[in-house]
Amino acid sequence: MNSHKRKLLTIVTEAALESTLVREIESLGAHGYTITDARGKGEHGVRNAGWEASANIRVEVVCDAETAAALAAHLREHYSRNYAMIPYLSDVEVLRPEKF
Amino acid sequence: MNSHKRKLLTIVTEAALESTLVREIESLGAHGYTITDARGKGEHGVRNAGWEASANIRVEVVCDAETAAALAAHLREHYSRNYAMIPYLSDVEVLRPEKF
Amino acid sequence: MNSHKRKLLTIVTEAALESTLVREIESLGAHGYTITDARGKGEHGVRNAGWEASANIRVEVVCDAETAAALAAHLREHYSRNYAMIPYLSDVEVLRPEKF
Amino acid sequence: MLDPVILFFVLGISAGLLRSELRLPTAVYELVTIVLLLAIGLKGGVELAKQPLGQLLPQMVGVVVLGFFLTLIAFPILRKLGRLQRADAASIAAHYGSVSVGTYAVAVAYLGSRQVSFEEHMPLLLVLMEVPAILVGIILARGVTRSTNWGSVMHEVFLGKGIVLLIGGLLIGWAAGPEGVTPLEPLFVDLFKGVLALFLLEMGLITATQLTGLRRYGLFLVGFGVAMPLFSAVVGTGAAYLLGLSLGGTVVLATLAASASYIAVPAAMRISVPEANPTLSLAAALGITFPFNVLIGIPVYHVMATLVHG
Amino acid sequence: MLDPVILFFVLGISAGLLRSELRLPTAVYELVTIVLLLAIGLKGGVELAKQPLGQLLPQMVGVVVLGFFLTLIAFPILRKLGRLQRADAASIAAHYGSVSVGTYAVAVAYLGSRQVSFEEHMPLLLVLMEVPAILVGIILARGVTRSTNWGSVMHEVFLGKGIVLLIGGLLIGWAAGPEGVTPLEPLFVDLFKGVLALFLLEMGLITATQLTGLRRYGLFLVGFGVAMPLFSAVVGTGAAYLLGLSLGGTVVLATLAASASYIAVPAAMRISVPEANPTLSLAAALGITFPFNVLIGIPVYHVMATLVHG
Amino acid sequence: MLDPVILFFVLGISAGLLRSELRLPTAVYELVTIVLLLAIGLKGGVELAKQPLGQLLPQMVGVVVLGFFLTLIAFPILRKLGRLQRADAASIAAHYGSVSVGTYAVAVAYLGSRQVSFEEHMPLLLVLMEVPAILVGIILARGVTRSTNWGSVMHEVFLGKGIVLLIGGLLIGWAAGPEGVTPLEPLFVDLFKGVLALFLLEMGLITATQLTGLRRYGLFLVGFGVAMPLFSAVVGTGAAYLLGLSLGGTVVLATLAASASYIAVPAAMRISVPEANPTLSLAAALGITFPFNVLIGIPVYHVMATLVHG
Ligand SMILES: Nc1ncnc2c1ncn2[C@@H]1O[C@H](COP(=O)(O)O)[C@@H](O)[C@H]1O
Ligand SMILES: Nc1ncnc2c1ncn2[C@@H]1O[C@H](COP(=O)(O)O)[C@@H](O)[C@H]1O
Ligand SMILES: Nc1ncnc2c1ncn2[C@@H]1O[C@H](COP(=O)(O)O)[C@@H](O)[C@H]1O
Ligand code: NA
Ligand code: NA
Ligand code: NA
Repeated sequence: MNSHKRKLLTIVTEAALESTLVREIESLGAHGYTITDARGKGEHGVRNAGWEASANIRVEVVCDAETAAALAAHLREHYSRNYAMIPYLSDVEVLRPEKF
Repeated sequence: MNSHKRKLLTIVTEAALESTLVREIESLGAHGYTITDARGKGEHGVRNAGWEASANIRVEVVCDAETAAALAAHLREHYSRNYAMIPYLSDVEVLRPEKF
Repeated sequence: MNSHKRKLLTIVTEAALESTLVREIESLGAHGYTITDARGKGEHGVRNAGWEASANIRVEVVCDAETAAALAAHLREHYSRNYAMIPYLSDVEVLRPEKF
Repeated sequence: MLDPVILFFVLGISAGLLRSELRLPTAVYELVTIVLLLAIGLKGGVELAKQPLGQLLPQMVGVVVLGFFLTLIAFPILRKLGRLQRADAASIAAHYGSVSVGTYAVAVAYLGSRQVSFEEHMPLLLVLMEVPAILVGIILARGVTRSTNWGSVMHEVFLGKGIVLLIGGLLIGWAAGPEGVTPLEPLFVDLFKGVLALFLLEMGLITATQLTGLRRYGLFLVGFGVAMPLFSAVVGTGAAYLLGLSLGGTVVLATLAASASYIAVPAAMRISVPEANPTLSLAAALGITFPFNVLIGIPVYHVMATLVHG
Repeated sequence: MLDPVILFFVLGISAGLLRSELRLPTAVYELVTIVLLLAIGLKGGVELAKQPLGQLLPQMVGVVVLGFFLTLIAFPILRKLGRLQRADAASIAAHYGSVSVGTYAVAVAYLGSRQVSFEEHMPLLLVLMEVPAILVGIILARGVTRSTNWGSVMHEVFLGKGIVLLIGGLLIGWAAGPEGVTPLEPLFVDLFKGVLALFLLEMGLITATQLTGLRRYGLFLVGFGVAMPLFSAVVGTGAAYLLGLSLGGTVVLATLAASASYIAVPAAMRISVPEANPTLSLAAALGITFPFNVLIGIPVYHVMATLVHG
Repeated sequence: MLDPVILFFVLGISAGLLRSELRLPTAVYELVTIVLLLAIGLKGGVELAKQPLGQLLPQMVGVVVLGFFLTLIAFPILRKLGRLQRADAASIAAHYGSVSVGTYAVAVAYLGSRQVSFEEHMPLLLVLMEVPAILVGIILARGVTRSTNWGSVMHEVFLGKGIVLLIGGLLIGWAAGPEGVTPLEPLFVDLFKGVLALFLLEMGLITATQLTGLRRYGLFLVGFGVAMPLFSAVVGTGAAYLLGLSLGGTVVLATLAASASYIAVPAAMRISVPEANPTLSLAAALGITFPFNVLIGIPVYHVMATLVHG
């Protein structure tokens, strides 16, 4: 199996940001994303998803290191101060590198 | 903490494949799997989960490297051409290695 | 991008444990957690989420290595024998280390 | 002939056993459960508003004793005859000493379509019967000496979804009275049977998954899952007689006694007696006893009650 | 004037095209679908209880033949005129040879509000028309020689959610008969139009997403999505005439013929003919044909049936 | 005596404060909200069909002015007395200048069970009152000079779920008229109170979580959350008088003025004024003002209206 290193950027944040984020992820060069509904707790308190204003989403983007860095920088600049959000990166191997 | 290296194979794909995939994951030697509902976008367009034909699932399998390789090869052979699917691998440490 | 290594502890377990686990995660020093609903199969059979007793949750905690080790030890001691549960660890980079 | 709501249960079991793709979303199952629990509570509460609670005291004490008794009978049978581990025997005994709201709802529908009336305050007795078995089960599993966090047990028991909705419904019905509840009837009364049909469809699908689990645990559980409700129904019929219940009330109490919990008790046992294997108790309660009661038991208890009230 | 349920469809499309935040949770869409499917099945089943099945045999055979015929007509058109790949042509043909339950429900509501009666056993014909096209589609795509796992195809076809609920509803309605079903009517009859409104709201939102997908696939699909239902409706009207259906029954059969499946067939094709691009068939069936039938087609088929029955 | 629907709210708050396991799935909350919004819209739309829109113009202008006015009054109070940051003050002011559909529904139920009639076109005024406060809030927070993407603000405001369903319902009701809507009544009229009960149960659970959030933000917010609706209700009552509304209409307009938005405004503020802390505004609107209006406010506004109309 010849596999290829990529980055996985995971973002947990407020559901209200979904449509904006999705647009930005694409415009910064990622080729796709995956979203699941989530709940949780962090600096901004309990977000327990009972209703819209308190719902989280968990966004995953597999991409190359530069795109990941660009996305992370963008998130830090635009969202880190005012929104409940944590982004984190990890290493993954993908099988069809041309997709990412 | 004495921990043990395993592989985590994550597969994001069409919900319609769930029952088939689950059977194959088991028959290829994995001891378990975890599934969450997801939506997303990739080569095959937006899959926004509003209804069945457009729903994604996110499948996770923790297993040893050989099983992961076998699963990845199987997916590439059977699904990569005709289905919306991305598989990727990462390294994890498990606490009770006998389970995986 | 100056990033910082942390651990990501993922726990897949019975939904019935949610409120207990959440309390313990916080008391053992983690600063947050993210939960998604899940289904799956493992040693304890199929847990397919159709109704409460059979639902799983997937809990993620980003924290430093010591907290992760403490949490993992706690889980092994209290839950590994009697509950459907798998915990696993991976390495992640976070952008704002002060949060974790 | 089978009630149409029962046919939905049969449809669910059949679809499940045939491995159909049919599945109800969890949210739908929860909505349907919430509506049923509130509807049952409201109905009982409205009735309570009409009569002095003191008058019901003998019945209230009676069913609590019944709950204790059935749990204590089931335990040694499971331990000795079934050779089950202490924790498993205690947990299963608690399931059978407690009650199933779904089975109750089917009995109500059964009597309704046969125009047999029954004491409308039954939901109160239902609530009272849910709890004692849980406490006995925990003590049987852990002994009184070993430290149990009774505070969190009580929290688990009384603040679980089922009890909160039943008691909440009872109190609202009681406070609002018959007229107050009228505008709520299109949802909680008129739709009751339709919602029950959806509920039983899902219960059938769940039962089917439990049936496959059963194979692994052998004949004893199957036998227990049929014999115990029959025995409990006899005891329940006797208790109903002693408490002076009507024919319909006797059928309902026998059904409650015969039914095995699959909501409140599993949740409480999972937290308080974690060493008990939940697969065993759910396979028996859902895989055997629920379908037995729904398909065969209730008409049998009807016959039993008719004989006693002859 | 447009039926109010249709206005919900228009609302959904408009909200979708304007990129509103409005979205129905998947669980709500599924609940609404389940209720509609069961309601349609029950209604047909009750009617079947009233008449000997044998008498319906000609109609049953007739609609199966109709399903085969329409699929076989659509395939060469798609292949030759549309220059589509073999798998894509076969899959789209199967969608159009089969039927759409949502479109059927709109036709029922349409006739209901115009007090036009129709043969109440139509749900039986609906079920029978769902399946043949799938089998033809698979054979067209893969040939008879290439190994197809027909067991799993049959499983996929007959145990898919839609068919199980329709057939289940039919059987329950048939077993319970008119009186048995009465207590279920508040949910399955009285709420039918309201639930249909919610369903069409969501269908509008889904249709809007398909419309954007359409742009990529050019004019041929748009033309096919309008011309094929018109042609099918003519064939369906003729078939209804031959089978001796009433005016209302003719409208319903024409609508069934004109409708394109978007539940059963897509699911079956995805598993059995994976090389067919699902975006093509869904864009045509949901983006063009569903709105065409709902907004324009059904009244047109009504006119056609009136001419024939003139 | 409390309306039974209010008792469901009390049940929800109690269960939440006692940390019960009771929780409604998000999908159920959304279904219930969707049905309420459509029901309110439809009702108002049917009424609009009966009267020339021009005649309503004074009222329409009046409530828009009212929305502007209340926001502009609230802002300096929050800024000066509460010493809140500019963005927070602007955001909270927008919440209180706008309206809460849930509170409106409770007022409708309240008047209904007391057989007090009111102008049925109120849903139109409700929609008109939702928007102005949002625009004012954004300008107060950011000034007119700083670049605001008004296109996306307008999109956020007018295409949010709540407004689309209300306006959609209004238009459908208006187009379909009284007879057209009749077949939809079992869902949108008969079930209204039952659905409202489920909604209030969930609102109680949500309110309970907000109450714990409140502790951190001290007495000022609590005082504001009670005083502001009382003041707004007085202004609203005055406005109703000037606009010539009936007794019932006066109660409804006072309630609308007194209510604080927790759907449309939070969503718009989150995107347009991200530096405002949403915990503050939701704690006040949901933790204080919603329960205050529902439990105490509406009867008080009824008394106020009776005095004015005396
Ligand atoms: N340490 C953590 N581990 C996992 N998830 C977290 C952590 N901290 C925050 N989150 C998630 O990120 C969301 C926003 O975080 P925050 O901005 O810290 O409130 C929370 O609601 C959680 O779902
Ligand atoms: N770069 C990506 N990062 C994260 N998820 C992706 C990515 N590409 C595709 N996906 C997910 O995988 C599904 C199928 O991908 P595709 O086969 O590319 O259409 C999509 O619907 C997404 O949910
Ligand atoms: N090998 C595995 N890979 C991924 N998830 C697993 C695995 N084994 C177990 N799980 C998940 O963990 C839950 C509990 O596992 P168990 O204790 O083995 O029954 C299962 O229901 C699955 O959701
Ligand atoms: Na019992
Ligand atoms: Na067709
Ligand atoms: Na207001």
